Amino acid sequence: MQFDLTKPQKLLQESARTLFRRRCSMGRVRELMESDSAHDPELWQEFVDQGWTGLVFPEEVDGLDLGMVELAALMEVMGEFCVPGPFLNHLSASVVLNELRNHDLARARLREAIAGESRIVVALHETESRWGLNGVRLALRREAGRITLEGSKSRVSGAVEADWILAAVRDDEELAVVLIPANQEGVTVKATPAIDPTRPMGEIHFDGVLITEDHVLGRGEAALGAFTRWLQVGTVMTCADLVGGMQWVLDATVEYAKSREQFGRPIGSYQMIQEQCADMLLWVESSRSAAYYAAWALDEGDPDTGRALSMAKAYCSDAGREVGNRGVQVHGGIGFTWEHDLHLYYKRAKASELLYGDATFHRELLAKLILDE
Amino acid sequence: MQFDLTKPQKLLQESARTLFRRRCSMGRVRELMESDSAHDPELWQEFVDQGWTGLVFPEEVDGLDLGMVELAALMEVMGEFCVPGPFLNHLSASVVLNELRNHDLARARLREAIAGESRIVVALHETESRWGLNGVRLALRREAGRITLEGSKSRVSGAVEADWILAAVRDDEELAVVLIPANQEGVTVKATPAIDPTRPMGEIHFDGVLITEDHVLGRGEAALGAFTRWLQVGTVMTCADLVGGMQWVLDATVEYAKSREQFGRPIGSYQMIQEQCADMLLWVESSRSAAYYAAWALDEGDPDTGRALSMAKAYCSDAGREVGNRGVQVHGGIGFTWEHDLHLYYKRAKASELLYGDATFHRELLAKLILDE
Amino acid sequence: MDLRLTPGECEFRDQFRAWLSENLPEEPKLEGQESDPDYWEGLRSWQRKLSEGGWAGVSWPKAYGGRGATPIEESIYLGELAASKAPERVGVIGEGLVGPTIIAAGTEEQKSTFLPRILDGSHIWCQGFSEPNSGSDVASLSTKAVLEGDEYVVNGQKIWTSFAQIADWCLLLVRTDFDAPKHRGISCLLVDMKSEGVSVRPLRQMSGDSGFNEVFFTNVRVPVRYLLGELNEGWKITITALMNERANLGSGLYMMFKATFDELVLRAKELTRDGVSLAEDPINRQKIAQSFLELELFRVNSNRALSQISQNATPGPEGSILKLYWSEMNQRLVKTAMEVLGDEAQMESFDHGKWIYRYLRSRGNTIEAGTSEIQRNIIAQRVLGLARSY
Amino acid sequence: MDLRLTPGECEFRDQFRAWLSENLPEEPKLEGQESDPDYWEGLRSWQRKLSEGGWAGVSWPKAYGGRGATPIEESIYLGELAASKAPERVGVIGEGLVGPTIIAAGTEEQKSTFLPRILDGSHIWCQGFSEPNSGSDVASLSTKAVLEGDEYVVNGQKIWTSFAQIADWCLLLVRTDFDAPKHRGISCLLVDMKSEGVSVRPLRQMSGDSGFNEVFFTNVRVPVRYLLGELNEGWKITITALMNERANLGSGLYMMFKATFDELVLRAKELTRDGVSLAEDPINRQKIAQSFLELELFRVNSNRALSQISQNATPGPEGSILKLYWSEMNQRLVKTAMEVLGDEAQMESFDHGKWIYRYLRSRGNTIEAGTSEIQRNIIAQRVLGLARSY
Repeated sequence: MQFDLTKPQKLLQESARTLFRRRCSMGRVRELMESDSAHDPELWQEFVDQGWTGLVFPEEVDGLDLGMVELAALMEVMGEFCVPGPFLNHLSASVVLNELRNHDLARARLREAIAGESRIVVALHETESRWGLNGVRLALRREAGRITLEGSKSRVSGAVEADWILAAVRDDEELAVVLIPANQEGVTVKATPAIDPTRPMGEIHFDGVLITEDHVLGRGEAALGAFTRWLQVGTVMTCADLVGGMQWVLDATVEYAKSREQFGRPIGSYQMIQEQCADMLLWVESSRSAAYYAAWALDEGDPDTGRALSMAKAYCSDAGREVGNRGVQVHGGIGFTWEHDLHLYYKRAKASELLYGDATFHRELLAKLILDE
Repeated sequence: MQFDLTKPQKLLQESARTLFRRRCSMGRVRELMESDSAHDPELWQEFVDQGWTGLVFPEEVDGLDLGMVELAALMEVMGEFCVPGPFLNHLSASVVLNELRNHDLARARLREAIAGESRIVVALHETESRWGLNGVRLALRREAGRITLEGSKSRVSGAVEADWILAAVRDDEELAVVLIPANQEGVTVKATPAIDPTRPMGEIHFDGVLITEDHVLGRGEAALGAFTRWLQVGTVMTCADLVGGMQWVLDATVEYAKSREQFGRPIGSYQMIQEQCADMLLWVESSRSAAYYAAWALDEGDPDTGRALSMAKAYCSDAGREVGNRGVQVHGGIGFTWEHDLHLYYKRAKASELLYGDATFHRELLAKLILDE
Repeated sequence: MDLRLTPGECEFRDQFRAWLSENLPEEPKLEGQESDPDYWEGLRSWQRKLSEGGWAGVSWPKAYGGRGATPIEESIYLGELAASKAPERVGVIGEGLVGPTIIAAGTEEQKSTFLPRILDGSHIWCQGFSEPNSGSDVASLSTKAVLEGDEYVVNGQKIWTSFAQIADWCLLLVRTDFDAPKHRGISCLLVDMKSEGVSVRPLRQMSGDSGFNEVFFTNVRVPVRYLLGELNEGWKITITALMNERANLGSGLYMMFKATFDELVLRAKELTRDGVSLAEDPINRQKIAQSFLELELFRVNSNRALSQISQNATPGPEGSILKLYWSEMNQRLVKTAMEVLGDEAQMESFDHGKWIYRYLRSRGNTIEAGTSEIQRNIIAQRVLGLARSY
Repeated sequence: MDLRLTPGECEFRDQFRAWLSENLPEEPKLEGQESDPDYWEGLRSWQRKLSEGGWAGVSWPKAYGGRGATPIEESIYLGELAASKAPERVGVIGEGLVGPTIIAAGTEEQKSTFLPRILDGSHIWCQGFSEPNSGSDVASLSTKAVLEGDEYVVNGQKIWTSFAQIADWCLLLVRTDFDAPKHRGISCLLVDMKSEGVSVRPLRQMSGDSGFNEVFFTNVRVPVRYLLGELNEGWKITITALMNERANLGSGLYMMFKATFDELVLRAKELTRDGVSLAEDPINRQKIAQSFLELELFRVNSNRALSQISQNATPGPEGSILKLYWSEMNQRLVKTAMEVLGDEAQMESFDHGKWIYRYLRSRGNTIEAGTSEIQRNIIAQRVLGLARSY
């Protein structure tokens, strides 16, 4: 049993840190988050050059064929630097294509996605639906030999500037994956600003959009399998991103507690501050354990994968919020200012809390596994 | 607006304290709690002499005709001294008789109860039923002109040594109150020890017990009204008892934190200890506000009574437990010993947490009032 | 114990209600457009209106233009203001803090100069206490004032100063004795914000808006007649004022939190998830009920504290208990709202981003006006009598 | 990263499992009847059996009769013991604390005298560290030892001493230099519990049982050859031993908590309220799921810590993080159990009062073996590098 990252995994993290130190300073993050998509084409090209867009995909589609642990390791660093833009959603969406890569169109789009030529997004959510696939009601209309789509998807993280949309729809009651070019007639993508400006949300409207049969990449079991894998990979990525963010908050907070003096000594020497920092450490380290355990289990196809994923997401969601709360509290007034970078991490953690299902959602999934079998 | 206790209310508390200091030392509490009923006939007689058994009942039945605030004030002191025995249950059971006092038998029993000649208990709970009146399934059997009762009531606080049982039963689907002498043929009362030895529980079996028509004191609306009042008064009494207990725990803890030294100074000078004590104070004082507000509202027939009661019970239940937890923690090892009196309060609070419904139960009652109207 | 209002308190409430119903501005709640001068002019005119109606400085003695209201009446006043969604009182620092301090420690000249102008809204005040390096440890402040002739020359920086961007005057704590123990070398100056050398910089918060400011003092000259109280006695004067202020927040705050709660209930009843109302979800119901009981208990706790303060003329550390209670309660309330309302609550377009704002803003609750750590210290030491922590 | 057991670790586990399946006593888990001498004899004979099979002191070096197991293997060992519901190891203090300390600091005579007898269960050990006035501040201990000829004369009192009522020997911390700073005047003695002047009094806990003892030492004479390590170096010796011990608890504890959790699930599925299964109640489901994830995360956290310890020979403060985690986790777990199971769980007759016992016993978790306050201090100062608090 060996829990540490391997040397290559650590190298992957180090090269990511080097890149972000150079190309993704907090100043740059702040610039990017003012835009609708928070997307930086040059930074994106660096990701592509590093092979990250193909990190977990097979060599046959020019991927690096690495595993979930490597992906988590990379996402942890993205979390540390609060890297803006659609990488998380692009990569998890690529997973859908990869699952369906026997379909020629899917494979072609996957290659493009890996090569950085296009950006992909999964559109699942509809108004007032939960995470999970049960809330999908948007349906293909088949009439007189034509297939059309009419309706909306909302809260699509990474929607703005996506080139391809993978919409979760019903096709004659069955779940289906439909590939739609974002620039097709009848498709409108609107930025819908939300709490986290580093990973902006959008709304997608389909106004009588024409679908050709071969753009229905999969349905039934195949669609279910592809979207389930998307949820799983997205969950791991979100947890790892949260871990990196929490680590940044902890480090910044401890640093501040050491240097800030009140009543003649560093505030970090007060027990009420020490207590908060100690709890933060406990949460960060436990979140890290949970996130990597989930990554490892998913990679291994471990029978505990479902539990490991829900455990990680439920725990990291709560811990991310609480670490942020303590971080702001220990920083006092300065941690409450726009100037300080803390709030960027704080907001991102709050958004991640809901991404791929919140703690309550995942606890109920766990309850099903524990109590209903 | 005036929140303080009046002078007579404070005097009532002081005379109770004087009595308990004299007659109900912790040594005596420990002796009593070794018995099945924790009942002290001599102490009981003092209660009667003080008029406490008739505290809230009208003068026409020889009561003192005082209000819920006085009752709460008295119960707070009972909580402070961890007074053992069936007073809470006897008095709240007497409320049922009082509500039904137009019925001759009820009035007669009420007079006896106030005069201290007999002890009364309400038997509501059945196996695996919740608090509240919906779980009553035990039913009168009417056959060939005879009324009989067959079945059990469990978790009846104060059952042992009760002289009269007020059983909640179904009579042809309607809720009914039946008065049953504890020594009647076919009635068996068994002590069922539980976490709190100061207010022991019992189980009552009815084995073909014959019921005469006039022992059915009320049914339908009348029964519902009487039991509802019983729940309300019991809730106020339990909350006030919790407040008194919490206050004792807080006082003992602060006292200990001042005198116990570690690392060369009183542990109360450490912030981690100060924090726990400060939170305890917050909970105790908020519980006191909540308990007296509920008492006052019930007395006034305030339209907010239902909310005030559930608010008080939900809050005091949680606070009682948490104050106990911090109390033990600050005391350290010594607070974990049998010798120290802390655990008596700790266990009583844990039992009170469930009495008349736990926090979850009362939150759902609140939700009904807030969300379903 | 009687939790009903007394006939006198009822009359007070009814009078104010009647006045409000006739005098409330058409636009009931001015939205915070801080860059718009009209916004501030609106607030000043509201302050004037209150004053003209005799509804400014209600707790001040009648001799100074107040109404001599009891703490309970003051609480009723604040509750009615909040319930009627009246505009913010731009004179709140003048009325709640500066005025009472001048009444207690000011010269006759100071009283006659400042008190009427506080009431009629012509002087808006801010308070200059916190500094970048003196947060919880306010008494370590380093803004200094040196006597030159009949003027103090002030240099230094203040932070977290509400209303500074429009204030006319500032109640400023400065160090005047550099050798004395830190609490003994502080004085209190009344500073004209239009003086040369005063500059104000808005401080943007994580919630995106600018509720606070930084204020810089560079060789600002303050006539000695604007020294408030004795030289080097500034700490004692202001600490008393601060404690007075803290205790007075009850009803107004309650109404604010209640508005949040009521909106949460409204939205929870409207919104669905996969076809089920949020208000029908048993887990949401538990959370909402818990928020409700904590909120109502805040009201009861506040009333109880007011009732105690009414008996003992000087407020004690009850203020710390209430502050600790409401700050953490509000954080739990908005956390619950964010959890119950879920994705919607995180959208800027939903209720104009109000939930995001409330959520972020609430993090400041346990920091501003004395951190929770400081409140717990005060409770442990001043109420429970535990030894000083170090 | 590979969370599977290595082939070597699998082999270790399989070997022990095979041995257990053949050697486990018929009566799988002896119930704690501490007044019954047979109970203790049973435990001693189990210890002998483990030793004969080569399954005592598994982490000790082979040279001293151990098996040289890695931390992960030791954790596997403890997990298998717990999973098989094997009897308590009466020699746990000897194996886990005393033996390693003697190996590190003992004389050859001490090693040859004590080590084999620890392994074969003929010497049961207890540890005499805490005193009534020295709880968290162990180094302030006042039990003293004065040299008279070639014997130390010991006077004082220890508390919270597990196994003292049947122990043969005690690893005792005493003060031998009364002028030195408190950590520098402490020595470590190996004391025969049958010596004249040693008396033991069981300490009843709030849960009703007596897991701990008080031990009184009155003019107890200890030969100088039973001084362990250098004179006045006792603190350093034992603190190292304690840290070693703390880190080793993972798997055994996990299995214990898991047993609680599994029983909770079982009962929740069986019991109903007004006809509805407790396991179907959405609020119970949330609570149970939360307990589950915290429990499983404890296992993952433990494994990760073991994996780290395996790389850095000396365990660091990971032990404090784990201790803090499991102690508070177990308190939440039993709190959840009490809430979910409700009235039943409060009855002595339900599951033989096991839930009451667990609930009350859990309060000790955040006090024993270093309070949560101390653990947080250690984490803040030794892991995060914050300044010493005072």
